[in-house]
Amino acid sequence: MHPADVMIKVMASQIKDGEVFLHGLASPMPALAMFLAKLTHAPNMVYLAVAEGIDPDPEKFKLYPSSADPRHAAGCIGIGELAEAFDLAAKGKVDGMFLGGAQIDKHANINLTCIGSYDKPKVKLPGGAAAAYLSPIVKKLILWTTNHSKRTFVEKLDFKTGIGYEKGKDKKVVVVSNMAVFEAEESGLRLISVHPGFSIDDVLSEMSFEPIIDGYATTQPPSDEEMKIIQKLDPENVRYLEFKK
Amino acid sequence: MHPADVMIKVMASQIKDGEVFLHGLASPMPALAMFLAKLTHAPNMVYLAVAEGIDPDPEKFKLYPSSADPRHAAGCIGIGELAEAFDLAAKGKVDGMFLGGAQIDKHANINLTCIGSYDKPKVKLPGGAAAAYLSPIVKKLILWTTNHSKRTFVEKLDFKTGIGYEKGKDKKVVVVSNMAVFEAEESGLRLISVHPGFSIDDVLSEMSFEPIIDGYATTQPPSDEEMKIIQKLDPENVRYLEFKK
Amino acid sequence: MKDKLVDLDAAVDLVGSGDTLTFSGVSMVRKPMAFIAKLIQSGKKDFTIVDREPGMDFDILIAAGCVKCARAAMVGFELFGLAPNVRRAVQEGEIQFIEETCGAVVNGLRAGAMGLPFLPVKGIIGTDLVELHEKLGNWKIINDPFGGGEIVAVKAIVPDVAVIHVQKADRCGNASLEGSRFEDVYKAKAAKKLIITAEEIVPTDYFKENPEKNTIPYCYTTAVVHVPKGAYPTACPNYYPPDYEEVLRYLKMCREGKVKEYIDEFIRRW
Amino acid sequence: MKDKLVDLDAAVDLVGSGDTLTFSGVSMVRKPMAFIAKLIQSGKKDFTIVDREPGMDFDILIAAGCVKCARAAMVGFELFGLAPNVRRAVQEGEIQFIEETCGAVVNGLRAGAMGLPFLPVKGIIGTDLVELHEKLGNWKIINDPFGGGEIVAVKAIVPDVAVIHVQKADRCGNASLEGSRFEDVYKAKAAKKLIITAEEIVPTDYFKENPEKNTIPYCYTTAVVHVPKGAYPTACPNYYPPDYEEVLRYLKMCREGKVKEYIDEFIRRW
Repeated sequence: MHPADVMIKVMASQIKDGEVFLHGLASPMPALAMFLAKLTHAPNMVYLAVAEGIDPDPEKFKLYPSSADPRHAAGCIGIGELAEAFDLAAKGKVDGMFLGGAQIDKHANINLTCIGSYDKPKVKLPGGAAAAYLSPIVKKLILWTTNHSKRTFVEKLDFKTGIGYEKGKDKKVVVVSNMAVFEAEESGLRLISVHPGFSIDDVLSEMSFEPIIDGYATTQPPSDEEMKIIQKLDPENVRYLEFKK
Repeated sequence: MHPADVMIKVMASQIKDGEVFLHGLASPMPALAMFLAKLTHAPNMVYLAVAEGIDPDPEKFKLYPSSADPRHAAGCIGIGELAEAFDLAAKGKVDGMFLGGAQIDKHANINLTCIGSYDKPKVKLPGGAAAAYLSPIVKKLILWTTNHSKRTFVEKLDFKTGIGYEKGKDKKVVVVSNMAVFEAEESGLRLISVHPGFSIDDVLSEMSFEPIIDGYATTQPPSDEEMKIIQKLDPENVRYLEFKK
Repeated sequence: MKDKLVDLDAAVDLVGSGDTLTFSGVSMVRKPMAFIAKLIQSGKKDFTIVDREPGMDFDILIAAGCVKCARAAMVGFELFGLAPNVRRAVQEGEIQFIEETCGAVVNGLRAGAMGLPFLPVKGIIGTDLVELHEKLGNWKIINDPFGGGEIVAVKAIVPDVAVIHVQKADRCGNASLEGSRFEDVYKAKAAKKLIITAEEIVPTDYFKENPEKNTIPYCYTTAVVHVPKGAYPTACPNYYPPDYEEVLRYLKMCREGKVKEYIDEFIRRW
Repeated sequence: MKDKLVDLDAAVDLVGSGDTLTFSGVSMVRKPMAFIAKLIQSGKKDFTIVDREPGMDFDILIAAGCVKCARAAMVGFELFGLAPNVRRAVQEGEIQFIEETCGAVVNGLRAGAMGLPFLPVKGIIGTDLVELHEKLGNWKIINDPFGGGEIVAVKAIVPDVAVIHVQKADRCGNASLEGSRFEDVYKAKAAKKLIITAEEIVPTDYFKENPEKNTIPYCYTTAVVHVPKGAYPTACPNYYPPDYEEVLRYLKMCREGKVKEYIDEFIRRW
């Protein structure tokens, strides 16, 4: 099974029925996860996205390379400006947001800005998008990376673009990599599960810091039924593109 | 000739072609003045109003007692939320606004709030509407009163709801009463013209302060052509209702 | 999306005595009169009511003794004169009245809708309204942090309940405002609870076919009520104009001391 | 209403070297590519360009050497990878890059649209972006005047020119955005000059019959240009999707050092 599909299932399982979720650009897996949730356990989830269709019709959906592709809004019930999603977030009414992370530290803080210094970057990354704005104000932050490696899971970020764990806040931070699932807590990143096909050694040898390990599960992959849903939404396997880099 | 029609003509003459004008509630004369200007010398005036139709079609217009009557937006080219007009004003892009004044002082400051004290008013007036917000930020303020009297033109306002003359600002303040026209300047209210049918004594004996007098004209009443326009826009003479109180 | 269609009584149950309420519309346009009738009938009271430029909605609620505090930039009946019950209640000290100015109440509602603690607002400084609102804690003169000088900050207005009368809604609470919107979208998004009353209940497909017409999506909505003529005697654009004769009859009865009679009739209308 | 219909060259004349510009759309959707082609051709330069999440518009303008400073929350080609010319120019210190965050750039544009000197914006505090923007004078941490604690104030963004590609406009500058609007209405209202490029020129009656569809009324508009496929290869909703193959061809040519060739072709396209 492709790790994308395992990751999508993990992301979907973070969404509870009735919750408001948002995804931004460059987010094929979050988009599929939101639909998977809506078509299974969370039919009343509110679907907000960068293409600005509120609750697009999954029957009409097909995944394209740009998350803002207007066809992603097909069959929606309204236009929801991204500004409106941000306002909802400011009111504490966006339950969850998905963000990538080029670098992730043990507190689940993220860097999406630059490798090296800001002023003279070795690599200028695409940028944090809504990370700095949304990461402190949503209730569930789901970070993902398709590159589980020491370069991603770093001791120290080159730039702090988004905020992970925050003590005393009603905020859950989950990290989904192509190998494992973590959840941030005060003392660090707790390993929750390892994806089928990977060993604990695979996971640990590719991190620059030690996660908290205190028993962990095997990540639940999508069922056959769920795989059918994912494949129907993404018949051309756009979701795997992210892994080719 | 009814003073309403003279006042409408005076108000219309304040509007230059291409300017952006706004009227609020309880504003039959300003509405007619804006149309009169648009149909004569100011075809490119931008018409904004509390009924939220941008540039309603004068051919489809008929005046009703509430300025917000949805029929007042007939044939408009867009919906302009009043909030949008306020934003335009904040950017300095609303050229003119019409406001009433229960009390007007010699600086053309106005009271629309209360007679007596705010906490224990003798008369609680309808309120200032947009006066406090707009009066300091528009370029032309056109105040009107249908009750030219000592109770209106007062030495001292019971409450300062709106601001008239402001030194050093690009701001013209014109006061149009049922008897005369004034313009505010640093040292007071200058008499510009007296309406046909009224004498200078009529005007002065009904004011609690002395306006500046230094030559004045007779107010130009609407021409026959202009009267036809006014009557076509207001066949039921709603504009005279304001004078019955 | 869940079914949120209820009757007026169930919608009124969402309101508590002492709540801060705001209503759709201005003056004689799109005021949720049916809801207000049932609210009066419920016996709930001590409301704070806030709006830009209300009319009969405020006047009749105050006449019925339901209001503790009213906050608006203007209340009246335009050419038909002052709001008789507002005037009397304020002059007799029966209610507190907070005079707003349009720009400030609009930006206060927009701050509420945007989830911001406050918004700046231009103008106003130099009027007597500033002292009043600073004392009440609604406004504060601050310095523009970018050097533009003094400006009024208006605190976000977050009503407990907004009641918005619309032309069309579906059972789930997607709602379409046609024509003038006033501040109704901001009110809807600022309030903690949102009650939609609608001339027509349309199938959700109406919004799927016209997503741009969904001016208030369901995720804001607490309850939807189907109330044809629910704004009467105020107007509902594309449905009916204001009934000026009826408004004049109300004012006449108020002047004749018969407001209680009018209210009895008004309550029975829906 | 006056006729404001001009050709692309006349619209480009409204822009001056050194201006701050903003463009409609995000990523591969509704970017005013035809205008950008003519802008490159004009030889004007030293632009500051500001947007939420641009893509090829920023990348090709930077490739053409027209840009002094770029300000955005994200620039890239999503699954197709980093923006090659942005990346190179920033890494080589050729341009200044100011990283935004979506909520702040949106509220900065809204402040501009509302005529306010600044807007507050939640979140952000605790990230490394704060120091960067405080130094540049774009943001300042202030205290909520109503006791809510620290909050970021973002200075109004007032571009010299906004270029907004829409589906439909009339000759006078009334414009209709269909489907996703992004921040385009705010950009249009914030800018000192507004250039509309449109897939279709419709008669003004189109707006009289559908006033709700007039998302940008003429009073904001400086000039209108009729440019079918004016957003190509990015999408224009209801007209055409993104041409992913063409975007990939651009990226391939950039990687192969043939960006100048692509630009020559791009300029000749309109």
